Amino acid sequence: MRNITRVLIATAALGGTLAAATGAGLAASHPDLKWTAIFDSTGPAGAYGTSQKNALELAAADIDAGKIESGGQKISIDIQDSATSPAQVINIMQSAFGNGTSLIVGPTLSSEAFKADPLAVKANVPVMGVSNTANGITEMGPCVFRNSLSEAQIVPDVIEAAKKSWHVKTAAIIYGDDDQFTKADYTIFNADLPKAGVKVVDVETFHKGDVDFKAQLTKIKEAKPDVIVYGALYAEGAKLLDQARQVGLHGHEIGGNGFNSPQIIALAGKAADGVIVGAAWYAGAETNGNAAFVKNYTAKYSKSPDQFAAQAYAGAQIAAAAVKKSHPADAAGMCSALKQVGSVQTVIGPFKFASTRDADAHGFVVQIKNGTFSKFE
Amino acid sequence: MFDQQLANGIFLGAVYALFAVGYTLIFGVLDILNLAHSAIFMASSFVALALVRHGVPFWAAFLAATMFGGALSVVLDRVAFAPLRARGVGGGALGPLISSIAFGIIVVSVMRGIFGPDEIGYPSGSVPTANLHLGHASFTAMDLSVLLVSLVMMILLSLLLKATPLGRAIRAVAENTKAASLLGINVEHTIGLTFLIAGALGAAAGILIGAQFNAVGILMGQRIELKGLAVIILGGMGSIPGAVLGGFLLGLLEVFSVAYLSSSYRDAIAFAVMFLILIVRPSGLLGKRAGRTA
Amino acid sequence: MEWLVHFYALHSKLIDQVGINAIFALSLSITLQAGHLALANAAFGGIAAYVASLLSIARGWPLSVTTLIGAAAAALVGAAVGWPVTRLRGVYLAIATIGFGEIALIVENNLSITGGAEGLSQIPNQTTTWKIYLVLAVLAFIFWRLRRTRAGWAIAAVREDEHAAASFGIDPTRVKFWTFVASAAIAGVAGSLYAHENFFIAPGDWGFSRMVDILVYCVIGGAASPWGAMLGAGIISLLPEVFRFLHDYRDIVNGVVLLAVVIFAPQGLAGLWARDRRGRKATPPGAAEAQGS
Amino acid sequence: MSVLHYRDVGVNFGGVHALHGVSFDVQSGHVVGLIGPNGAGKTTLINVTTGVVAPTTGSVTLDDMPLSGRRQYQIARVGVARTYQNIRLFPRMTAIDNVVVGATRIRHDPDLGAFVFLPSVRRARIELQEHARYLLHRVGVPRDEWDTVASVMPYGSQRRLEIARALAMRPRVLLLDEPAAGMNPAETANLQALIRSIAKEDVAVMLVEHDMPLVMGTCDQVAVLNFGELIATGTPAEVSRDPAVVEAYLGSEALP
Repeated sequence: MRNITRVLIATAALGGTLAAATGAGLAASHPDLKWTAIFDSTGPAGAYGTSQKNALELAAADIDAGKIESGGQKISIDIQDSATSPAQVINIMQSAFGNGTSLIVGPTLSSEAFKADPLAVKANVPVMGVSNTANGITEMGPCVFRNSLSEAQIVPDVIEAAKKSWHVKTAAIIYGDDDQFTKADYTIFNADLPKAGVKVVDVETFHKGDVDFKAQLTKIKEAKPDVIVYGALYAEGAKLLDQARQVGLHGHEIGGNGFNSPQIIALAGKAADGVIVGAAWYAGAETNGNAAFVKNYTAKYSKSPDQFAAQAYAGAQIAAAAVKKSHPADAAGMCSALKQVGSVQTVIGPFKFASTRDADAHGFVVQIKNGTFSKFE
Repeated sequence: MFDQQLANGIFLGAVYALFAVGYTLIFGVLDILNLAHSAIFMASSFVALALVRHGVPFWAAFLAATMFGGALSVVLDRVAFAPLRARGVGGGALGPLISSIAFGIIVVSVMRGIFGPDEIGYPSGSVPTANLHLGHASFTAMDLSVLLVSLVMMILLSLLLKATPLGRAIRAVAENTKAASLLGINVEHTIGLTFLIAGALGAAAGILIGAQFNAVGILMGQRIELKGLAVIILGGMGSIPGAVLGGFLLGLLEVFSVAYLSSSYRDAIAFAVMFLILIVRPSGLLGKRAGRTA
Repeated sequence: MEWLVHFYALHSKLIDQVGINAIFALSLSITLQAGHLALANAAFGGIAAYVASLLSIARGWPLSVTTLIGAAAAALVGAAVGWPVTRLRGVYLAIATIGFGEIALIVENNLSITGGAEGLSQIPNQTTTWKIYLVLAVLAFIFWRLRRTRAGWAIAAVREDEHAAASFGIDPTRVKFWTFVASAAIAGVAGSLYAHENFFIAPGDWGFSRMVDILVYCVIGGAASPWGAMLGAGIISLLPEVFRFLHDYRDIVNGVVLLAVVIFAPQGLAGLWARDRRGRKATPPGAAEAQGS
Repeated sequence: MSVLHYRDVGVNFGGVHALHGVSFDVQSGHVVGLIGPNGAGKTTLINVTTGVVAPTTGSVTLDDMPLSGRRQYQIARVGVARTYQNIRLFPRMTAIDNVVVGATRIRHDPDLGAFVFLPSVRRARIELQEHARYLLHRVGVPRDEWDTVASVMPYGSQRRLEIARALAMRPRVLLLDEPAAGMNPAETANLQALIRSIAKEDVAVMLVEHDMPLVMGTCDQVAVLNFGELIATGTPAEVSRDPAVVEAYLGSEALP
């Protein structure tokens, strides 16, 4: 008898806590349009999610103030932290469907998008990915959009630039084999370099969070490549650049998408000079409204924006433009509005969606020179 | 090429040894796997960086932050371990492991609140990073200082444990807390001091490694923690010289596995060695206590 | 009734997560009941998830078949790893299993068949809420009746005192080995259900931080009781949602709650019912917690 | 009828001779006392018999089946039960559960039956509980302590519970390691009656004890160990007059 009562008590407690959870989700306000943004502002991807959250808060304020036109239609953006946990992304998304959300912005990581976006597809709510670069994101459903350029769209231009200016024949690649961003860098560079007639002479790997790369860099030094390609995010990237100098490597260097962050200059300092990076945006880009965006962001958050912030802000600009043009009233309306938004001037440059709802835009090839990113000639 | 890799291996080994010394001390004395050690390692690194940013010279900031680490470690003991000890939940049990994880989560969360989620570096010029050369191998002044500090730490700590009354008290508590208290040793006081020392060691490691790689971030501790586990197993749980020996061996093993095998299995080899040592010789190279029978 | 339908529509995924986490917690509970701390459940979940997902993508077999094969694969690896590992004691066993988990992670990252860090997508979404809670009910029933069997008594005796148990004809190594293999199989079932719930898996889903979550479910609920494990999984899975209004400061709450439970309710929440030990019949052996040797 | 044979049993731990050339028998139905000063090797002999320690020389056999070299649980399964000098009960289990665990190996109810609510399983369980209560009553554990957790039971009851747990195995050989430690004379008298009654059930009992009156009053035979060597065997009367024993125990001047 004792155990049966124990089972009842256990399930009752579960039920009780579930009820409490819904209390938090049901408070809904009734603006014209309600968007939900899902970013990882805590946990391992906290650095990127925080930039996105900051940028979207700025965009929400700019929409209310009319700096980003939305045709007078009020838009409230509920920004939630998913703590680098796919389970939380899913839970936020599902509660959002319940309170009239007409657009999901995010999530930060492609691995989270692959798990959560199918729910939005089933609920017919459009998703705007602002940092998902993996292949296959937009194929998940007719209303899954993204404004983040995938590596495949940027890398060929970078390789072209490197061949034209540096006449490189051989290359070595070092990348993090346990992170989706950096693994994607490797897969694409390893495919495109030979196509451009550049022979890959050595490939080395490391793991997220490693602090010492001298062993790999010494091995690369032995292979004497004309250029070194780093598939790394800013934290490991800065240490790689620093230790490359220590080990006596002074050749040409190319950084993957993860290098496009002011943090890498702050951390690596002089060691970062000369590196060229394929980027969807950089602080110095003379794109429409970019200077104001950089100034406002730096003023509000006391650090300069990175690519994650720029793409999140641009995502809001594109969605607001769609609202201004078609005045959608619900999720379905929002989806068709995004499909017909046409070309939009954003901080990451003139933007329009390709037929596959990926970004049909060009990236920039930039070089780190005395402490800032500038166009690579 | 060989002597550059050898240098890489030795300096990496010093990093592992420095982290492992504090880690193994707590395990050796209290038979507790202290998963909050990495949080103290990280928090002290941030404190040192904050001091340097306010103009405090590096080595002064180093001493102050090491004291902070020691103090935080005593707080850890009071909050997470002492209540369990009071209720007789001894070492080797689940409680202390979880309470150390909980304390670690709290420290990481507070640090993120104060310093933000990004990795931040030392202002240029505040840390000695001159490039030095010895034969074909090149390394930085910080590499050298990490090596020297870890060796000095080992010698000092071994001396302290062997030759001072506090050291004898710590070793008595390590052998048997009940017996130690019968011999008139104030066990709680000794444990408190042990945490102070282990915390200071962890702090020193955090500050130096943060400066050496010019990267202080809230996740820096978690990543070296699992590697530290491999080191203290290799060297022998609870043995200070073992932790240093284990650190250098693992550093060399990793570097040469990259140099002569493939870098993608660098970490796998470290954990495979740990796995084998546990199966074949749980007491590690210098550890006294084998997988103690009940 | 309408409220329930609305509630389910809003929170079906959360309910599924609680169920899957409870199965993971049960997989850890069985080894804790035998008194040893094995920390490889997340890794075994990953192995089974990959085996089951690759099968259902390539062959399209039903969930029940792929899950069983996945769990069998995890159990097989569990046996291979378990043979040397269950001879170790206390923290050494825990660290050996952590080491195994890291190695499994690295292999998954480097195999091409698993898609490495970029993960495995398009996994057929076959897991449904009733399937999860059916598995959970079956496991709960097995755990509940297990205590009546000789195996149940043997497991409890080995947790209490290995040597004393041996002097009554119970082979402690065999008990620890088979509970380790059983826990690998149960974790495998949970892993396969997770994969078919989330369309996509990546090595990162099965790392050490996932293992710590599972450990926390058991400790919060009650280290060695199946009811505790399920309750702990429920509460910890809901915590981030309940405290969502705290936004970025939620993990301070997680840390504080965890610390409070470990210190003030060492037997975990489920243990609170068996709080008064003197004179009152303690709950059956399975419920005595594993802390303190 | 079964006999426990010790043939030239020797154990050395790295040069230290804990036991050397020990040979004697323990017949079922008889109580053999094993006495000797502290450190004489009494507990080591029990550990050798139960497989905790492997003998360096000689052998221990039960009837014709060798015990030395087999694992602890295998020896237990052939019917060798023991109690511990420092109590090793299952601390968080109740008294009854401790005894039920003792009987784990000898029960024959089908394990899988429990999953299908077979009535036979239920009957077996009730029968087992009854048997446990009978044993607790027999060893004299007070009724109100039957449901308490072993770790909080009074010392005397814990000692008796250990014996009840060992009896639950229906052993052929029972090794008692200082069961009377800390007992008052009245309790010791009860213990003596209990040991006699156990032996009568065709069990070979070996009693390791310091309480001379208990040993002399209970044992059919007595074996005396000193520094790991057997210095005398025989009836209690013979042994108590043996000069070697008196000297070993009381020092030479005490010789009458």
